[in-house]
Amino acid sequence: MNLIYFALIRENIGKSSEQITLPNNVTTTGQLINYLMTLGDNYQAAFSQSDLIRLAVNQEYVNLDHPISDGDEIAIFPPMTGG
Amino acid sequence: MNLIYFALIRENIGKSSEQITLPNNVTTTGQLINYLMTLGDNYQAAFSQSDLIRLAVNQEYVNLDHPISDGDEIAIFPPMTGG
Amino acid sequence: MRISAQSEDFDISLEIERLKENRTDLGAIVSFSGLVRDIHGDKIIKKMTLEHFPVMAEKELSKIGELAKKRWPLEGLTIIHRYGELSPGDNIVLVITTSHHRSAAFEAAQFIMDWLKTDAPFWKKEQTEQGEHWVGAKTDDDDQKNRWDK
Amino acid sequence: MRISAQSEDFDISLEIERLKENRTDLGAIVSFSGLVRDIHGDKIIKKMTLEHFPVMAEKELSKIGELAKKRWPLEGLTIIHRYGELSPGDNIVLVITTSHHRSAAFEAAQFIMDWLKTDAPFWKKEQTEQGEHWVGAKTDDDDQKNRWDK
Repeated sequence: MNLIYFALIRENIGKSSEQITLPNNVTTTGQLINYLMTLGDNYQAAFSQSDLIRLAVNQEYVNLDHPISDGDEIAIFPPMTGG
Repeated sequence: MNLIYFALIRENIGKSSEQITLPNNVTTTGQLINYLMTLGDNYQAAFSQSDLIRLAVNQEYVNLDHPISDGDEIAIFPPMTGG
Repeated sequence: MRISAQSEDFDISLEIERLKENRTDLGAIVSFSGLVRDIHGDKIIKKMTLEHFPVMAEKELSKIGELAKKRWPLEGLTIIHRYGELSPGDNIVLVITTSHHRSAAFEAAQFIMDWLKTDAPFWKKEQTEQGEHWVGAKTDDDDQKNRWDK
Repeated sequence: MRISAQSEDFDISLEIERLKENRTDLGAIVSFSGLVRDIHGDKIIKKMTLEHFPVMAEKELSKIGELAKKRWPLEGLTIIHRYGELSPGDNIVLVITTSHHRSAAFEAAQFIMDWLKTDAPFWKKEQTEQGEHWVGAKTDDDDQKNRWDK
């Protein structure tokens, strides 16, 4: 699975993208976030405030209960501040 | 008194301005319109519909009950359609 | 506040640049331009003549601009209204508002256009294939203006 | 509909000309430009970096444009959003709407800006004299967007 990060989340994690293999028991975006938070302090810092997390699966915005599978591209980022 | 006319009212009357001497019994804008309508068919055509008459005395919009005197400049025109 | 009743065309970029100068505090610039349309109702417009009340036209545009500045925190404001003979596609009117924030700039520009339609002393005459006629005032325009009363 | 996420600056007059071409049916053109301000709250801004999600940024801008076109009778629409390093006074975003009538052009441009603020994948980082930080999302912007729900 391809993960990409933007803005403060990218900086906190320390990389802009990575490939991971999804554990069997991770089947939703919310579970993915919880799983990532077990990988280190940088992920915990990035995801400590769940209301500051936005996700897109294959470039469509989704909520934390969205189903995911290994072929998906998952983007994780803070609320948008453009314009 | 200096009278100036614009747009359809100017065309109906057939001139863009004129000097008149105000009769003694004409002391408001409404009375002025009624007086002008006695001067000929062209004035009657110009002022036949009172809801299509707008006035400015010395370049300030006024209603038909506004007092006037001989030194005033009175502009008479239809509702505005700019923009 | 820049106000002009003029026969010449205007240049939107140039007018925006005049308001920006070298300022770095402006967050929002809204421009509205109104143009002569080639169709009005069921009539094809060949030409349009805009008559205006000289001197009073600019005074009224200034008054409308001052009303807008009292209601919204504007940093800059330009209102230009043309008169004379125009063709379809030609510019008639330009309103530019600048502000720190977008809602002030948007609302002030709309307010100015709504007021200008009923209060600025300009009159349109259309030349169509069926002859020429003065454009009638629309009650719609009064409604648009009156919505700002609240 | 012209949509662009780009690092280069844009030229408002050129973009308006692109929408006008040789058309004579447009009655109203509204442009909004958003610029980098030199002050944000109590901080002096030296630079701003705009990060974006490539490809998805233009897809989202298109979606917002389509929503606006469903709601208002627009004749033309341009949305340009810049990314990269910007300075106070620089352009960030441009929205141009054209329509036969002014209220459609005004409302659609406001709608697009309100949606774009919360839905287009761009993020601002400010460089101030006290260091740099990511700009936080404002609940104000959600409110502005949600007023279009009714």
